Amino acid sequence: MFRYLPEQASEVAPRIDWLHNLITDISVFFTVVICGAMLYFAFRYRKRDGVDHETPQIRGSNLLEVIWTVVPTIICCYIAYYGVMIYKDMVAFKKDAVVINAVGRQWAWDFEYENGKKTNNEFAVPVGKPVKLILSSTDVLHSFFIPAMRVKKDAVPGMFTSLSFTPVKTGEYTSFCTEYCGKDHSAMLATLKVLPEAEYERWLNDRTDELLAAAMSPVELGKKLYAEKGCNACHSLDGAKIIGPSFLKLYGQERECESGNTFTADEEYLRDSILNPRHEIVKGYPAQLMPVFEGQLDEREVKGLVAFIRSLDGSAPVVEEVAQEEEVAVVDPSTLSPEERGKWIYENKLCITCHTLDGSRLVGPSFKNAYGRQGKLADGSDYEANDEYITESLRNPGAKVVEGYAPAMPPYGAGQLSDDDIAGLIAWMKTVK
Amino acid sequence: MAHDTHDDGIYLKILVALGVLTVITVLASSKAGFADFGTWSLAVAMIIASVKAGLVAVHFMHLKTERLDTWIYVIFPVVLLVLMMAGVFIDNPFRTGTGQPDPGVEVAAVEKHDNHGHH
Amino acid sequence: MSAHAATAEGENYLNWQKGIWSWITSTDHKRIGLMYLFSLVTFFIIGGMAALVMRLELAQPGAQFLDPNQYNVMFTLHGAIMIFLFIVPGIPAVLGNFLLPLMIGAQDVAFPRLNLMSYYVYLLGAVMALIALLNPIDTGWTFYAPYSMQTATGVTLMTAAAFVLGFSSILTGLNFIVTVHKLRCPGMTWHRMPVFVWATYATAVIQTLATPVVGMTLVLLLVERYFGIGVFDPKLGGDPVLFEHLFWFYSHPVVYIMVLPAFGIVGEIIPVFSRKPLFGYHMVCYATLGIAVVGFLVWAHHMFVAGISDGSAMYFSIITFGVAIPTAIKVFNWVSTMYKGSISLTTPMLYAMAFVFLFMIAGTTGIYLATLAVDVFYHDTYFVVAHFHYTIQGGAVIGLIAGLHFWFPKITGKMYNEHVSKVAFLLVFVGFNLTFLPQFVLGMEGMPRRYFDYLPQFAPMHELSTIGAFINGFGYTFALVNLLWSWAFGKRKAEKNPYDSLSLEWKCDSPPIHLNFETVPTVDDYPYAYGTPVEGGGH
Amino acid sequence: MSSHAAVTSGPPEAHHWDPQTAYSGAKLGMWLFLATEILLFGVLFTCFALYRWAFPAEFHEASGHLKISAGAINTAVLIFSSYLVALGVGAAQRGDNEKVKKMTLISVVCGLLFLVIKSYEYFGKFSEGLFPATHGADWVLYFPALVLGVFLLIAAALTAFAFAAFHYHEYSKFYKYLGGAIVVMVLFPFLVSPLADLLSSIIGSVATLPEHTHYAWRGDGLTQSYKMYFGLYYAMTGLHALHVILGMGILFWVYLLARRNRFSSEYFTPMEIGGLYWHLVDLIWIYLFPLLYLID
Repeated sequence: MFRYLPEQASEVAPRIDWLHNLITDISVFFTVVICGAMLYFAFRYRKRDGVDHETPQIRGSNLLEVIWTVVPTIICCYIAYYGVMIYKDMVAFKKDAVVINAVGRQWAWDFEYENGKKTNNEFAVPVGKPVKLILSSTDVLHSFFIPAMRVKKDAVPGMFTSLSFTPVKTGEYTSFCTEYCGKDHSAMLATLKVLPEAEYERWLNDRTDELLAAAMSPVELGKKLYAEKGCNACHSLDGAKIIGPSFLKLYGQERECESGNTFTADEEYLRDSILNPRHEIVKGYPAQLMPVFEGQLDEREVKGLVAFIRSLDGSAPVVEEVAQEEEVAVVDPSTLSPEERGKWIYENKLCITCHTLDGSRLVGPSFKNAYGRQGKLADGSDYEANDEYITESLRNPGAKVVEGYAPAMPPYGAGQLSDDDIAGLIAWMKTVK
Repeated sequence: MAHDTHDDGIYLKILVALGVLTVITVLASSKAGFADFGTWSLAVAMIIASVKAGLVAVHFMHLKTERLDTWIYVIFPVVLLVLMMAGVFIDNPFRTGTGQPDPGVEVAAVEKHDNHGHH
Repeated sequence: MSAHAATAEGENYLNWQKGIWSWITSTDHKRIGLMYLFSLVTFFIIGGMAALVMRLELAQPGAQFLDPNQYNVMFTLHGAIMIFLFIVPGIPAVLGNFLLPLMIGAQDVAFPRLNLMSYYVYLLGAVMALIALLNPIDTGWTFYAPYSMQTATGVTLMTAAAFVLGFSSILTGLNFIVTVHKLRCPGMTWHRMPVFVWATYATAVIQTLATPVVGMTLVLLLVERYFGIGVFDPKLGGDPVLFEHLFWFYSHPVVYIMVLPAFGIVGEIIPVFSRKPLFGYHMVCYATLGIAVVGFLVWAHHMFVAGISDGSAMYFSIITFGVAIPTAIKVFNWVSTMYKGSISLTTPMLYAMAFVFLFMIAGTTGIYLATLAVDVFYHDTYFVVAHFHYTIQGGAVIGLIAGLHFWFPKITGKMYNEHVSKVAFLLVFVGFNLTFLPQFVLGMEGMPRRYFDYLPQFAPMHELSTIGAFINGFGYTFALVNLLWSWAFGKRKAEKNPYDSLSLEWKCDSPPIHLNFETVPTVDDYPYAYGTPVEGGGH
Repeated sequence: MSSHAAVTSGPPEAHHWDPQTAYSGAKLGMWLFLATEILLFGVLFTCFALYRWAFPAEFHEASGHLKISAGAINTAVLIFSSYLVALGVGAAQRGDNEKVKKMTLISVVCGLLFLVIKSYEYFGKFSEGLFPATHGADWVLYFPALVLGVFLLIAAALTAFAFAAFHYHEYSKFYKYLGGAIVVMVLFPFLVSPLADLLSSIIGSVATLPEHTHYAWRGDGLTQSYKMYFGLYYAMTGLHALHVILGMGILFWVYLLARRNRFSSEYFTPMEIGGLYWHLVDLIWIYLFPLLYLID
């Protein structure tokens, strides 16, 4: 029992889970034995009808003391030994590992590969080969934690730390920041994609988004960086003050700073505020909060941001779309076969975050041989997962909730999923065994 | 109150000893003195300082006439201080940082590792 | 001992001097213990409020009514107030102050005026902490560099408050050590002292020797924030991991300051209500000192993934198991005490038995975190949150409430209502487990701690935990109100020794007179000689 | 620190333990307090040891700035005053109040001499630009804290005097002092901001930095670890100087007791306690001097 650990996606995970479950079994055994004995004594030797009965004056017994000192010591040595041995293999140096630089900064992760490819909050690795992440941070302490790989290491500013693992299962895994680092510590997630060898090579050399960025006009590049570099966490586009000043109608304004001198927000001022924000703090705004971007952004990116800010003169209403991966995706779902379309929908329409394929339970029921499954609903009536049931569960999930599951699924209206999409999904679910 | 009255002679001897040791420690340094112990200068300086500190503690602070319980609370903090430094110094000098081959940890080949007979 | 004015009939430490002035300038260890009790309960309520607000926010994924900064402030205040202002003074300041002199047959602690001064230093720290609420701090109770150097929130005042509170803790510890060494009544050798005195003595050693380290670390933090002396901030060449080393050098022994007195209280309660000697008294005493000493060697098991060298991580992992063994010995001894006893399930006994169960879970979940390979996964997840709540709340707070119920007749001279307190116990027990067992599951699923928002997959457990938190909060209020009500309006007078305990504090009146004992008591055996002697019963 | 019976009459003091255990208890209590001091300085020694190992070159170069002569004289001054205090303790045990007065007074003067030499060294460093300045415009940032500290000190001192008066049963003086403490604490919230601005404008103009760089030291152009050496130097010697001042205060209190010839062969605990504290201050300087000034 008590088996809630996430899926084992790295080579060392089964060994860690073996040790984890060993400790669980020992702990449960001793807890049951000791608390059972306590309850039994409390009942067996209870004070009957208000009068204390005869009790022996047993002050102790050296034999028992020796036993329950030696036995726990042996168990502890056994557990400690394996704890250290498994850790030693985790941190051992692996010769031909894929080396990736992961830089943590306040509220996002930047990854850089050896061939210069840079990604933001997302990175891919080949399955089966050891991977070494070299962690560093540009501002405060962060920590890189991939539950499925059972690895975690702090990203400490001012020094390098490293974590290494060998993925054994393809798929998409979430990674968290686990060292408190301020406002959006809980939003600092990154996605790890474990791809087969060939697909990984194609992904590694697919520099389309960088080419796209090169072809982009400065304003578009500025808008992309505004979202990617996390400016949106503190600077709004609609005039509202989050933490830093809003960018709306900022260009050309008079800016009075704490140090007493005033500037007009021209290109030079904006450029300096982006690269070295702590020199001049506008009155009324917290100092020491904005990260220093010098060395993070190249000249072209700074010009793009400045151009983007200049373009926010309130004339054209700016709809801030969050950069959705789907739009950029090369694949157009309508061209795929129903099964492939279903699989693509599963991976890109967030079904994956709640429904697993391997039978384990996340938030929703697993899709493993789900088609045709029968069972009880929350309101006690039975259900059979046929076409109408699945369609209704997508359009209006609240109607029929399977017993024991939380009604947490969002409805997928016509805007998100067309009827063909659903047909594809159903076809694909039939193949999921 | 039965306690031995310290005659002042002992204190004078201790004062002289401390003075001499101070002069020695100054001369034993490469900056003001002439002896250059190189990397050992820290150790030499600390030994001389500890001898001086011992003299002050035992004689001036009457540790000589103290019972065991006072001694415990003199030794224990010094042990804790050494422990704190030891803890920091088994960490900082041995950090492998970018995961270069750690001298202590042998290189694990990529292929399936024989992991001590369990699955 | 010079004679003192004979005490009039019915006169005790509560009514021998009237008026608020006599209370706030009193150097009587019993009155100081009570003043501490009321200050601690107020801060327990404030800290509890912060916890309930957090749990409300976390009930559902997504922002409910707080924004991230407010949430970060809430969990920092919950941590800082509960630790520095409630549980670190906790049992030593309340029950330690009240009972230590009584249990060793002394009239007061070694330095009574220093005792009063440490209460006022505590009050000064408490006032500074309350002022710090105006510009609240959001760095977490650990004040980790470099975030605590860079955040614009009010780090200064709360750090200064923590320093002042540390100073009060040092003075109390120092006072207790000298009291135990010098003021034991004739016949009270070290091996005839009650287990609670051993536990308070071991706690006092840690209080005195560990607190200066964090005091200096916090001063360095402030000096770095204002004078730019770069010791911890990497921008100035410092090493943030060094801050973690120095911080945890204090903060691990402090968890033993919290839990050791609770061990002492359980060691006092179980023999009395089993009418049986405490099994293996000598082993329990040496285990107490053992935990206190080994507690100083293991601090970096909080830093396995902080970037320390692999060799030091292995050392700290192995040595941490050295603390698990004495704790296991204690639990075995408590349960063996109940063998062949005559057990009456009064409220203190229920709390003591609940303590054994909760501490089994706390201790065994500690094994996961001590094991190097498993802690890499569990560090800074909800598993750790659940573990330390089981040790601090399941251990120290349950111990404090058990002690308050057990010594209530001695402190107030009245009996509390037995049935109401048993209902309150049930609420506390159910609420506590319902709050933190789901958090173990969250930890296993890999949810990090100090998260304002979380993925939908963690939602069900958080809902359970929030429900549990409110039951738990209500349970504590119910228990404390019951005690307060019984003290204020209770009719049933308590006699001198309602539970026929052999310990010295039950030999004086309840409530005791101002100078505790009419004549100086003498002791010829340890206070657990219950039942009829049998051969082979051990020494 | 002693809990000996008050000389004057009044409510029975709870002298609940005989003078011999009172004496040994007070000494044990003092040794415990010295243990906390050792660990307090221990943190600074650990930081110094780590960064000396981490940046040997810069620490060697930076320590060249210190005047070894000043350090040596200070060591001699403290050792000599430690010797005097030891003689004082011997005299107190023999009830020779006159000698105790002389010894404690000379030791206090030695402490003063130590502080003078120290400040001479400090201002020498300031002139060379080795001054740990804070971020330019926020120089005023910690003045409210300074003012808060001053107010709290005044309030604490007044309450201490009130307690002393209460102890010696001069109730009139007691109410005067306590009233003063309450007035100070009540006035504090209204006075703190204007006073801070006043103070900052006077001193601010003198101390504002030429340029508003963040964490700028006056001696710019120095490497971070060079500044860190002086950061630790100021921290260690500053804390030690504070303890010298505290030690002088205690010795002066002992001097006052000796003036009222309170010492006899039965009762000399305050001198013993004061002596222990002063010897610790000397003991810490014995370690500081080679660490900061001598080793390369």
